[in-house]
Amino acid sequence: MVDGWDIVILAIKGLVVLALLALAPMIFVLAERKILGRIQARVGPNRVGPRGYLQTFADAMKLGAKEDLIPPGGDKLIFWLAPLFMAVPAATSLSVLPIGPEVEIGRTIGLWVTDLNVGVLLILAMGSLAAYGPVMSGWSSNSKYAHFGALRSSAQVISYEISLGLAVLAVLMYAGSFSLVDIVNSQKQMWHIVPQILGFFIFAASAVAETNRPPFDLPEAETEIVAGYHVEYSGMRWAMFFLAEYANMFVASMLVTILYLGGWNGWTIPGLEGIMGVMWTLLKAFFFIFVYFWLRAVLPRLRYDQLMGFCWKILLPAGVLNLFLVAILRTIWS
Amino acid sequence: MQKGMTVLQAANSIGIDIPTLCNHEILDPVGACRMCVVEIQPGPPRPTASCTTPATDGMEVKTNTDSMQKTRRQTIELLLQHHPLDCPYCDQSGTCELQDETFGQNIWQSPFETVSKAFPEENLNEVIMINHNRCILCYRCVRVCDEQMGVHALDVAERGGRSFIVSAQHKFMDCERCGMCIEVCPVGAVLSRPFKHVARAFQTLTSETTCPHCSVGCSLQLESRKGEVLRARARPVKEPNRGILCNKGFFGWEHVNHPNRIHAPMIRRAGNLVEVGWQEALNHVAERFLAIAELDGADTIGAIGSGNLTVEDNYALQRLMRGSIGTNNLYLGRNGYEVAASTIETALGSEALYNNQDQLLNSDVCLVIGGDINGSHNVLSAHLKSATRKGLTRIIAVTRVDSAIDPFASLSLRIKPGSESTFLTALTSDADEEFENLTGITKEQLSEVQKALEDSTSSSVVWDTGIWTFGREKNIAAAACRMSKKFGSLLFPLPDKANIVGGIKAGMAPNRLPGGCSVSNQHARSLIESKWQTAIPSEPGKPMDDFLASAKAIYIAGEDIISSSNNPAAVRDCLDRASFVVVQETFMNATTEYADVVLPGSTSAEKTGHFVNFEGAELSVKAAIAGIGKAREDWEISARIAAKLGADFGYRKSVGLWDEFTELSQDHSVTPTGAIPTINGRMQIPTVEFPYHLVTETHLFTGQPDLRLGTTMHDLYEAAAEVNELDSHQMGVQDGDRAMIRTEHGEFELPVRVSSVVPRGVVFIADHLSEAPVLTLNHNGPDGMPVGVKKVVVK
Amino acid sequence: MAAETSPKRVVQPEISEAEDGRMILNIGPQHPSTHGVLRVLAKVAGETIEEAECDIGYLHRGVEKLIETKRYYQGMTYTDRTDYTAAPANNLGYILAVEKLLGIENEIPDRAHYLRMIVMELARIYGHLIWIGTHALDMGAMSMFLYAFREREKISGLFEEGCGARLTTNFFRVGGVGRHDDPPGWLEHVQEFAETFTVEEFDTLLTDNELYKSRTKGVGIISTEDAISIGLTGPSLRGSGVEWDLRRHRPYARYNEIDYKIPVFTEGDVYARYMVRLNELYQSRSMIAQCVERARDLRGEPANANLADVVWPEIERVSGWQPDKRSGDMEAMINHFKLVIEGYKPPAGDAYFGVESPKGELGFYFVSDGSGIPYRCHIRSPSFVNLSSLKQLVEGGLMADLVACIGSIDIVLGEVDR
Amino acid sequence: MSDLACTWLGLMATIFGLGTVLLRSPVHSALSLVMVVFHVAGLFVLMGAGFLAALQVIVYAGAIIVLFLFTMMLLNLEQHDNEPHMHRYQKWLGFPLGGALLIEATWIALAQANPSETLLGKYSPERLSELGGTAFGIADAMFTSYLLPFEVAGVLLLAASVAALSLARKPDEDIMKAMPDMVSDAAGSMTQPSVQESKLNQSPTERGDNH
Amino acid sequence: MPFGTGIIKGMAKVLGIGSREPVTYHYPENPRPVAERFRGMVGMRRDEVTDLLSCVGCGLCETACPNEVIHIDTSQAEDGTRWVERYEFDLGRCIYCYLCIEACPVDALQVTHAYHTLTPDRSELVISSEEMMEMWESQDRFLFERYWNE
Repeated sequence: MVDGWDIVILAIKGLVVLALLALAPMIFVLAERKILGRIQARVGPNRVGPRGYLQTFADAMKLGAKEDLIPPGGDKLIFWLAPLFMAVPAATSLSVLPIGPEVEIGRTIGLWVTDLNVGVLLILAMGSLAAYGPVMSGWSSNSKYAHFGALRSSAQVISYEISLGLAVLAVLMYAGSFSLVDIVNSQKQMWHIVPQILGFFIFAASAVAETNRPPFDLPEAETEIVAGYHVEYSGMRWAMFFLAEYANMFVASMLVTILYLGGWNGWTIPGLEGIMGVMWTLLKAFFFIFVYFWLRAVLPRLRYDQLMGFCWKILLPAGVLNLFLVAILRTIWS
Repeated sequence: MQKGMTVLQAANSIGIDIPTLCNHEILDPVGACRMCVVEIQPGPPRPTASCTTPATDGMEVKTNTDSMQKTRRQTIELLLQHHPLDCPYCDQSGTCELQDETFGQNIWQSPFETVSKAFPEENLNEVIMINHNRCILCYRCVRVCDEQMGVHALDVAERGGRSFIVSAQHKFMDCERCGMCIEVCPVGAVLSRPFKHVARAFQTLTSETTCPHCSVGCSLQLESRKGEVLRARARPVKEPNRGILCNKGFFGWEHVNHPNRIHAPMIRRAGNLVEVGWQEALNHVAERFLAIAELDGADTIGAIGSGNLTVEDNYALQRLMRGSIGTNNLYLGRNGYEVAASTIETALGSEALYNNQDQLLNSDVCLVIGGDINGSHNVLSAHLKSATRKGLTRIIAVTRVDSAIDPFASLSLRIKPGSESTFLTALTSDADEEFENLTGITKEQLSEVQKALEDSTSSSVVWDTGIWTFGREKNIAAAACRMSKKFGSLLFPLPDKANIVGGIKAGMAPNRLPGGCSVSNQHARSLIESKWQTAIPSEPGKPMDDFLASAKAIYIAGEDIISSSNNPAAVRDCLDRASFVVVQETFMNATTEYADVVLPGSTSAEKTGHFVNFEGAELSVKAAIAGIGKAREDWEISARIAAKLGADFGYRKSVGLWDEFTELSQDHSVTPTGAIPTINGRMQIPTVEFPYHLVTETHLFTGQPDLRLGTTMHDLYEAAAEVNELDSHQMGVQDGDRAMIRTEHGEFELPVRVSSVVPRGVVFIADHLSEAPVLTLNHNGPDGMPVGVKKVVVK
Repeated sequence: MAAETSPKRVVQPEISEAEDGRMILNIGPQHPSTHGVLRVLAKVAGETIEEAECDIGYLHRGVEKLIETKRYYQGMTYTDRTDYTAAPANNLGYILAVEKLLGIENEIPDRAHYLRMIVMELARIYGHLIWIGTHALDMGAMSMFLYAFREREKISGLFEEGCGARLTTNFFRVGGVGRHDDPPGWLEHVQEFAETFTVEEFDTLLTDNELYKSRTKGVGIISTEDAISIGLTGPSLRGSGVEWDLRRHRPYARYNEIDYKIPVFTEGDVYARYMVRLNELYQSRSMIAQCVERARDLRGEPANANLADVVWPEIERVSGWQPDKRSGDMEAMINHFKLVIEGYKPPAGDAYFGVESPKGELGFYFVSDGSGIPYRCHIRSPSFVNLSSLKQLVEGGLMADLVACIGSIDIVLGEVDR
Repeated sequence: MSDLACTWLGLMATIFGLGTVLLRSPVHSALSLVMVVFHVAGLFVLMGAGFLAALQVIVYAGAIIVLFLFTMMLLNLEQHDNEPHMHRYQKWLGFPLGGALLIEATWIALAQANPSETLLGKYSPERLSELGGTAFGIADAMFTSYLLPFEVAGVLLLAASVAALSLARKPDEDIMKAMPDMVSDAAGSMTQPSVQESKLNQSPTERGDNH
Repeated sequence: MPFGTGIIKGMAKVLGIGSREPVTYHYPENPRPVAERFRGMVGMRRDEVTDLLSCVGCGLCETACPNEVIHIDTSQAEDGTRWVERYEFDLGRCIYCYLCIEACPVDALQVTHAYHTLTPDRSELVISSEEMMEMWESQDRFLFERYWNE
């Protein structure tokens, strides 16, 4: 039954998630700027702190100090709510992500906040809720560019949600559970990427699109619609969008790791499974995040019709095909 | 091609450019520099100076052959051999003709070893200096001083390559300071001291305008930079001055940027003038005018314009008064010319009034009567001298003090002040017994003048109307009219201000409409009324003194009516009594002390418009700089007030007013009645108490009071009572003593200066000096008054 | 007094939202991808642009009128600021036009010509690099921008070494190159740049990139006929299949003495224009190498014409000036003075000269009234003409194509508005 | 604890439900509806039906209401403020029908001895854990006992969407003009092949370009 | 080539570039060295003999300047020589074309390599001849240091 320690541990886990929510974007932003800089033959931020490592903290402070502008003519309530609709689902998703195996520290503790038996669904649900933030912010800003961004974003999120779901469905067929921990555990022998390489690519592409990152960053395409749905936001409110984007990136990377790359499964030193597991998970996730940056550095943006066409004409049929193939494989192998 | 042209002139007339250095269009050719060499066939096979060779038929002239080019290049190279490398700080660089020629000849490098001369710079007088190192010995300065100005203050010393320019008098060159030597110098040798190192000639903006200092109306160029008028130049060569200027035109511009200028509108509050914005001031003026017009009637309102303002300014002011307020009380200040002019007009018709300067210079005999026109209208005097020198005319100078035109006059007489009309009358009728006593001229001399006039085919009479302002202007005009009738003489009354003629033409008189028609002329009035869309009163305004006595509101523009009045105390009283006085001025003066509102007007350097000179010629004035501070053009101020009163003139530039003025000016040939007024009043005879005659004239170095505030002009002439040396012994004073100058009406203190130009029995005090308030000496004009001089003993 | 209120003239855009309820999207004047302060009014149906209209003039500084108030040598400083992405190209156009006006084209020494050509081709690379960078950035490929600027910095460095300025060069002088004769080692540095300049990088990153191709191929097509009738010049015209290059067809300087090819592509789409410019980078690189070789052969020869009434004298001869002793040259001093305060005075008449700037035909037209200040100056700016094709390019396309098209015609608003 | 949560969730769901009906701004109404969906999902979770809760959020909140919002935002519904909100007979029908529904529910609740059992039906928690979770329970029910209605519903929905598309494609429909293509894009741009789109297909195949 | 090879080539290339050293200069601690001809702010030579301004106020720079940057007021000194009362150089308007330096007939205006115009106050950009001489002597970091350390 529930005892005091459980609550303490839960609280610690919650705090860890909160810290993660706040820190991960900062680290990622810094990493992105540094990596992009390096790729682009420059050094990136180098002023604040040693070699610029505290740049994002400075930025965060700056954002906190900035004036919070509310555009005239917009819907104030919704304008106010929209960043929350962006940030809360992202944070919620984080809470069900397991970052390591169960470890024994006096008692058995799973390195996750909670292992829901519908964990994958929760993440998908939260992902689909991500459409609200852009729609609400875009509409309430009373700005044409924001409106464009909102329309693009929600269309994109809803569309790619389907291909994402199809890809995940295949994994679920393999794992036979909605629980993320179970899914990881089901990859002890073989990572899901091996039988589902097609699914992996569909999922990866959809994940990039879901998080509105280049080359699918249409909703905030800077050179076309300036900054998209959050063009009118400033200060902390804008920071929440920013935070949510990077949190979503983290969730997506973790999800790729968990669903396809075997989560914490990997070579480990006996006795240190916990640490090695966490290390493996984060390493894999970070690699995927690096791929995010890498893509951003190289690729031109897709055009809007190409984006939608890619989803509906390539990813969706491919997803169905993948599902079909996986179903056959699963049937054969089991 | 005209006969008598030189080769150079002939070439220039058909557009062929021959470079010159010593030649100048206002000077006779001398052939000193050899830049203008040409090859002439048939002729000697050598380069010939084209400036001195007369052009003849069948001449074949080659101007630009290789050998000529080479000669010219060598000439310049030789000139530059000694020339100092002064371009970076020589005031002439940029307008330097030597630079132009060098550049034009494409000379790239000096073939000679250069040797510098090292004469020190030399100050010739207060305003002129000379740098011998830069001199190229073209003698332009010497020639202009001699030929054009008739002063001959410069000369050449030594000979050949060692010659240099010196003052003809002593080390100190006491000349007329006309600055023409500076003007004509092709290089930076003769320099203006006030302008020295002040600005670079190539950075200044030039504007062609007309000189405001006297009624000759010299055309000149003003150079300005960063809103500051820096100097004037006598270019281009144009009528009426033909390329020359006097010291007033050349140096008399420091008043424009004087720190004492009125910079902003002011309203009197609790006894003090307080600076306000334009709108406030204009609203205040308009409201007060309206209120007074309603309460006391428009007849109690009037305006006093000035001969210092342009035609447009005066026109705008009279339109404001006639059109918007409905009064004909318009005056042009103390206006002797108007009296003289109407006398002549009534007697001889209006054609007799405006004669061309050319007619004057080409008339056989030119009688200069009374005042020293060399002082008051120096350029005209220079032209006369020059004409005499060429044998075009003979001058008979009948003046009260010695004048610089005396050496050029065939007959030069000294006349007792105030007796000029007696003298002129005596020319046309027989002289009475008192003649010699009154005038100080013998009957032989009189008949000599008479004979000269009778023998001449054409004759002119020139007199300065500024000096007989109070009452006697009518007498002398009448006498001159008689002369005209008898000898056919042309009359040249010279107004004492630049634009008196224009002011009258603009309608700034109680009985004249714009153009000069009488106010009672129905046709002219209706024409104006239809243009202005308002009714104007048909009754002429009151005489000025009557008006002042009954005035409730006075608008005074550009005229210090207290200082220029013959009875300052009375005017002060009037201004005190008037409930509202607007003064539109450039400087604070005696009148502004009584002003309820002071509006910053502008000097002629800041406005665009027209002057009309003594010939009746319309001369354009162009702004060189924008208004100082908040100062606006005077016409604009009147127009704004009119707009506040509900009648917008609708002009943004003065040219609109000018067009309206020319449109409304009607021909008004006055049929001469032939009635010449009789002369009344005689000159006052000196008594024992007041044994001398007082002569007050415009001196060469004085000008209109508010135009001579600049330091240069001011330093040149210090206020003093000039007396003959013999008289000074009699008075018991010495040069520099302070003396009390007294008449029966008043007195003031002034230093005495012993002068050689003042004849016996005369005390000369220059007009327009604030230190010498001569107008306080007599209600009827101080000129010719018996005066006493008594040494002041300093306790 | 009351300020004169002049009636305000407001130019209203021709298209409005009221007509049919379509949304008008204001793209610019402050927009990341309008290359300055261009404003495009786009009537959009969803993402499709139905109608587009350009609104220019936000960067109008009256350069032509300014030039008409300055002496000829001063006017050139303003040309640096029209097409600021390739300032020396403007300098050259200006200088050549003035030289034609003065009638001294034939007096310019060979070495001056080769130095000018080196700088001109560097400027072409300079201009194309910023084009490639910003165009790719508009497409979302952000690294290209920085790679382009990395290379551009090297050219900036070369400009700095040659004339002292990195961007607004004011490089040449009428009659030659003035004081900007090549400093020691400069030609070697240029050579080094020509050898190490990596066009291949851009080739790899964009030419074969499928996403880039899908964004640019078949987008913003302008046919040969349309291109000619609009008056397109430069790469935009050559992308539509017309071989027209002033360097070849109206040769100036010494362009007819070196080898180069004129890249021409026939598709007329954004990709073709990109390919033209990319290939021109290769060509300019080889031209620079050739010019450097020639300029080296001519070392020791003068780089300025020997014209006392046009070319400023060497400063040493003038500035030997000392207040007391005379060591300078009076003639040089006088020439210097007259040239500074009045400038050279071309004979009355007019002259037009067009050069092939990175963006197309850049022409300067001068009317002289015989004074030291041009009576009239007109700049035939390629950007302005190229911009007039924008309407045709973008109507019917998508929002994203608009960005690609604006980029592809290579406009600089400084030059459009002048 | 769970009673408290249940009360809270129910209360909030009711409040937001009222908000959905009563708020004047349709966007606010739609957002209230989202909140209702959330709270109902919460109630599901309390009942142990996590799968259902997730589906509820994914399907209703994540897709359907987003589309509602979408349409509302695009159509600019503010202008219809002055029009009567209700149908003429709506008010008169609404009260009796609502009353009837209330009575029905009360009747079911009161008529059964063990109402909770009735509401849970045959899938009690024990049964569900036997099956392996609510997902399995639903699957079990859907693909066994309710297969036919499920399939019929699927066919009906398909027909409805086809009908909607064909209606939406009508070119002369006013609403289509005012509404940018975005909506149909959102619904799937495959219905609207454009000139530009065909290029996407070309570029991958056209690899060996002619440059 | 199959679809995606271009993208992959590009991504590989980018990694290659990223492995090289960055080309960034750490301004301002380690600024890029400037060329000898670099056109920085215009300095003024101090006369070696008189230790004063070497400008004679000839106004050629003022005339040659296309942008009205330079303002010179001159007057007469007591001994009658030219005296430069005021020499003002408005860096805020300067376009660094260096026509003034080319125009100076006495070599008074000099090339400096100073290019920092860092100031919170525009009026500080109007520098006097004294400051110009200071700049020429110190050669760099003229307006910059004043504010950088704050």
